[in-house]
Amino acid sequence: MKLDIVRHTDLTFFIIIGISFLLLALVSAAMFYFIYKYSRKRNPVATDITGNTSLEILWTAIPLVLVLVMFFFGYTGFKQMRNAPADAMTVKVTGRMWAWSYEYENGAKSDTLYVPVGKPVKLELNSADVNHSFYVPAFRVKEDVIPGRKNYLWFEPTEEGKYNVECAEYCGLSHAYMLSLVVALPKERFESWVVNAKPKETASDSTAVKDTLKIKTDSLKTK
Amino acid sequence: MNNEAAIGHAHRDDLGSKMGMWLFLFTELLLFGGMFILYASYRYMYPDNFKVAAMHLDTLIGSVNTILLLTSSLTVALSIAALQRKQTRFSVYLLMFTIVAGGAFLVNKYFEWSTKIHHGIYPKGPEMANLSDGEVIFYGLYYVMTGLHALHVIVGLVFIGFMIVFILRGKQTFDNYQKLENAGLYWHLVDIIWIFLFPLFYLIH
Amino acid sequence: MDHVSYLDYKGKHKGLAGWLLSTDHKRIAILYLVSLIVFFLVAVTFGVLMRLEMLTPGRTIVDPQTYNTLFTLHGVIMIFLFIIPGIPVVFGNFFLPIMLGAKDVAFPRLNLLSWYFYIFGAFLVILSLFVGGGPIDTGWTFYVPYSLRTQSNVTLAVFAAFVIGFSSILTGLNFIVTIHRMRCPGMTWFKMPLFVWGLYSTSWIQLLATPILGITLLLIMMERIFGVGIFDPALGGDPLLYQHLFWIYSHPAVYIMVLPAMGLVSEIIPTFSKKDIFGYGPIAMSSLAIAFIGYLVWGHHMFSTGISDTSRAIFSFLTFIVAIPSGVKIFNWVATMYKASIETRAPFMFVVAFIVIFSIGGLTGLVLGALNTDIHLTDTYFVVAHFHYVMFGGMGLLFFGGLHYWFPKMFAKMYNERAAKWGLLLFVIGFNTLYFPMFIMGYLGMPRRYYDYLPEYKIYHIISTVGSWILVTGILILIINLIRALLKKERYTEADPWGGTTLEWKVATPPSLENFDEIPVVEHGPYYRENLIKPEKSH
Amino acid sequence: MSENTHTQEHPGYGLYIVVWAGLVGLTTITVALAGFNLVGLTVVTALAIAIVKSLLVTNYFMHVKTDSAVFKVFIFVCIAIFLVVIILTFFDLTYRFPLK
Ligand code: HEA
Ligand code: HEA
Ligand code: CUA
Ligand SMILES: [Cu+2]
Repeated sequence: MKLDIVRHTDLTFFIIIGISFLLLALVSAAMFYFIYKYSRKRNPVATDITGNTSLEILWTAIPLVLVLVMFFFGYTGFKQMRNAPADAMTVKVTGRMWAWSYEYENGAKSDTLYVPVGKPVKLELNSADVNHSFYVPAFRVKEDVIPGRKNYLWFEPTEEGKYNVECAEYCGLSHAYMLSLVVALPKERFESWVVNAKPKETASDSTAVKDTLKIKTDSLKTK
Repeated sequence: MNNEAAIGHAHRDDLGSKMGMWLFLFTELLLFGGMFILYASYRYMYPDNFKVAAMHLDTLIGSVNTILLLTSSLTVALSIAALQRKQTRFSVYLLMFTIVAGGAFLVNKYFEWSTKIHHGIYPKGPEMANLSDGEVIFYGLYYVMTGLHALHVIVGLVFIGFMIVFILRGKQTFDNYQKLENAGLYWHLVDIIWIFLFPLFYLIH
Repeated sequence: MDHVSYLDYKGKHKGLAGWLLSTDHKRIAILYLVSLIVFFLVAVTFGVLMRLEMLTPGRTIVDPQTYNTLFTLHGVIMIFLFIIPGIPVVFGNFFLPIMLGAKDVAFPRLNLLSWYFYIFGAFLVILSLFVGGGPIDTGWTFYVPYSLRTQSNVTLAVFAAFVIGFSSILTGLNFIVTIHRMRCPGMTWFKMPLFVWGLYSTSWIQLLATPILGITLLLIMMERIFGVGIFDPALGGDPLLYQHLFWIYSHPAVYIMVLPAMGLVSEIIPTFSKKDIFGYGPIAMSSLAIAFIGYLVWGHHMFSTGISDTSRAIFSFLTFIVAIPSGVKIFNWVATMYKASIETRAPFMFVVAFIVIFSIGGLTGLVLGALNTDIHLTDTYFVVAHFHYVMFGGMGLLFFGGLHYWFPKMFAKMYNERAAKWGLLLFVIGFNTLYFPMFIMGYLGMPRRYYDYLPEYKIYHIISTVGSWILVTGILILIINLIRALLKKERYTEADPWGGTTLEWKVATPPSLENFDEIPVVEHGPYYRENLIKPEKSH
Repeated sequence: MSENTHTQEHPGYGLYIVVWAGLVGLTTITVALAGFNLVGLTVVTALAIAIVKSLLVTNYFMHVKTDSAVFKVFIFVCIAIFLVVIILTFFDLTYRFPLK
């Protein structure tokens, strides 16, 4: 069984939430039951119980096992996130206050990230000024963009479509508007796009971004 | 096992007072500790730059200053011993020596800094642009750490000055000298921090 | 015999000066209480304003810059002026000496000095809003390089945090010495109330972690004022080292917040269960364990920053380990209720709410502790929800719980318990309406510190904002109820309104200036009661 | 309890002076060693000497050797936490910047 990053992350999430929910239910149920059963009315005199060593061991050991399970899923999923396949296509991403720009292997540039469906993409993250964070919720990936450092992340779009890119590290006034799109195109369309793309910013795409995200550009101007 | 210290406001609790002082020393230690973490990290990141930068610090001044601080620590320790033996005068002289040695330390430091500044090596200084990243960081740490240390020397000297007054006024005596001991502890800590600063900044070759 | 209560005491100074200059631990506690509540109300108002702004996409009431300063000040005031000092400076100051059978803390004058540091720091925070480049806009984390570049008045705000840190250190120092030196005869380490254990653990964190924050903030000042190269990447610095140092303090700081609250829970439960606590030793030791393991997990705030993969794995692992002792506490508390004889009075209900809400917060912390889920959820509203659950629903709630528990003792007035319970109920409902949607938003990818949002998050923001109004109503009821009690004419002088067993219930209400006429001698554990049914011998 | 009344033997002047001489000697050694090229060991020896020196100062000048045991525990805790923190930081650094 080979999970992709998204499934792996969601699986981990639901395992932890599932265990947590059970524990929470257990603790709350026991507590409310005791409050009911051993109320002053029903049980006027308490019993002098001050501890129980085997119980202490039990409720140290069982959670220990449970958290090890959680750690394991988190860790294996993380390994996967950090090991980009060798055949991944590399795109250089630059974050600056407050926009993203992308540079492809052939020198083409854009402000929307075009990627082919079904091919792993590795992003090299560079910052021109302060910390940012490149976040694509749909792909469950995120990595901070730190000046002076070369961070990376990778993902593999499995379906055609448009996915939001958000800046997830606070970077000043327009942090909330440091948005962009990943557009996953069928392989052929991507190839033809990237060959024809001029090594300059393609302006038309930026309006597309704004449209899709329904961002009121006006609110940007309220300083 | 319990403490008669709890028994009254007025009761003197020397051990408690000393404990408070030690706890305070820990915070000082960790204050510098934060900077030692930075130093270690940057030295790890820029080993060669650090070496080059350290060449420009004067080992002689550093060594003299080390000896000065060690000796001033000795005299503080001796002055407590002297007070315990009721040799009040001697105790005061020893503390005065400490102040002189500490003062000499600061004078040395002053000359060291001013030559550096004279050469344009200080934050935003004219020479800084010609230095490598690691050297800039080295000098950044150098100024902050030795500067903060010098500040502690000054505070320590003020404490010791007070102790001289206390002894002369009979407020610190052979059977009541916890304040002097606490001031001494502080001074020794300043010494210990220097014991580490010295090799880390002056002796990288 | 002079039985002058600390409230009536007329010493050298009269009126206000009698409060501002008194070194009595109880009066200092009241000073702190008043100042804390003021700052809490300020910060909470910022919180409500933020929620109003998020009611609709785009601009609702403020512009982006104002929003950015709002959440920064909200965070800074809540963390440094409310929740970190919080329980120790109010209830610790008031009750630690009494619970130990002492007349005061070890260094009463130092104690007053820490309050002045606190107020001076608070004054600087307020000053920073009006001078220089205006209110700080970095988030409470002051991350470089943004905090080095922004025009806003970071230097002063950071200095304020430094000063408040000093106050925190002095309190911690004072408490450690008090606990070591001032225990009354018979009070061995394992006969101390569990609240004292919580304070003891907290004090060590305050003492050993705060200096690291102090120096980090000092370095930011140096960089901003003199241009010294330390963290600035333009000068060869490493912004991640800043984050390391910041979290080396700020993670342990979250346990500074919660350990005293946990101690308080361990007081309230046996009092209303009318029996000894279950697992005294494990609860006491888990406080120490949390304090010390808590030093080793700071990297979980940096999982997505590009620190090395190896260290991310180590930090994730340690994060899971630190959750175990918290679990031990929860289980022991619930076990205490087994075969108890429970009175569901108002303070007890706060604890019940705490156990559920804090568990939700803590368990979602586990989601953040796992590596791949944190990468997805970090810096989203999921984290915002997590920390409001543990901080506000944990310590914040218990701050009010403690107030209700000890209010009669401190002020010699009794509040209306029914109103308190209703206030609490609204609090719980409002709280969950406010913060639960944030978990969902976060999972769907809503980043935090966003002035604006995409339409798909709108519904959650609306629910959340409505929740904040319910919560406000709840808290207003609680506060007004207490204020009305304070205004009552007649004194409430019952020494032990709840049937507690620790020493503070043995002294007069309100306590006399010296706490005890005669230093008590302790024979039994803190929660020992006679006349309980002896448990049957298990096989 | 005698803790309060300073009944412990007062250390003599002689001991302090011997310790001081040791400290000065170690300083000389560490300065002299710095002149040699000890390859990777320079930092290690310098730090080792600094640690010995600080042990001398704490034990004798600061009386930890003869003082109540609680101070030893405190110091141990403080140093241990500092060391653990620095080690954990280096788990990041050494893997982020592997040595060539
Ligand atoms: C009072 C404060 C407080 C407390 C007590 C905690 C407790 C915990 N926190 Fe939280 N945390 C914060 C305050 C707090 N936190 C704050 C303020 C932030 C954000 C800072 C910022 O970025 O602005 C944060 C952020 C934060 C992050 C980083 C998120 C990110 O930015 O990416 C992580 C990741 O691991 C985390 C984890 C945990 C864990 C595992 C615990 C554990 O200690 C919880 C332990 C408790 C339980 C687990 C529940 C009870 C147990 C049981 C019912 C049974 C036992 C069950 C098992 C062990 C399986 N927290
Ligand atoms: C103990 C800590 C604490 C507490 C109690 C709270 C309480 C609240 N917080 Fe808190 N919050 C933080 C600590 C806390 N917060 C921190 C540390 C951050 C991170 C900051 C950062 O990112 O840097 C944060 C961030 C944060 C955000 C995220 C901002 C963002 O990322 O964009 C939001 C958003 O809704 C929010 C909302 C609220 C609300 C609505 C309240 C509640 O206040 C709501 C309840 C309201 C009341 C209880 C009102 C009570 C009474 C009155 C209003 C009466 C007023 C009367 C007079 C003044 C006379 N907070
Ligand atoms: Cu870029 Cu936030
Ligand atoms: Cu944390």
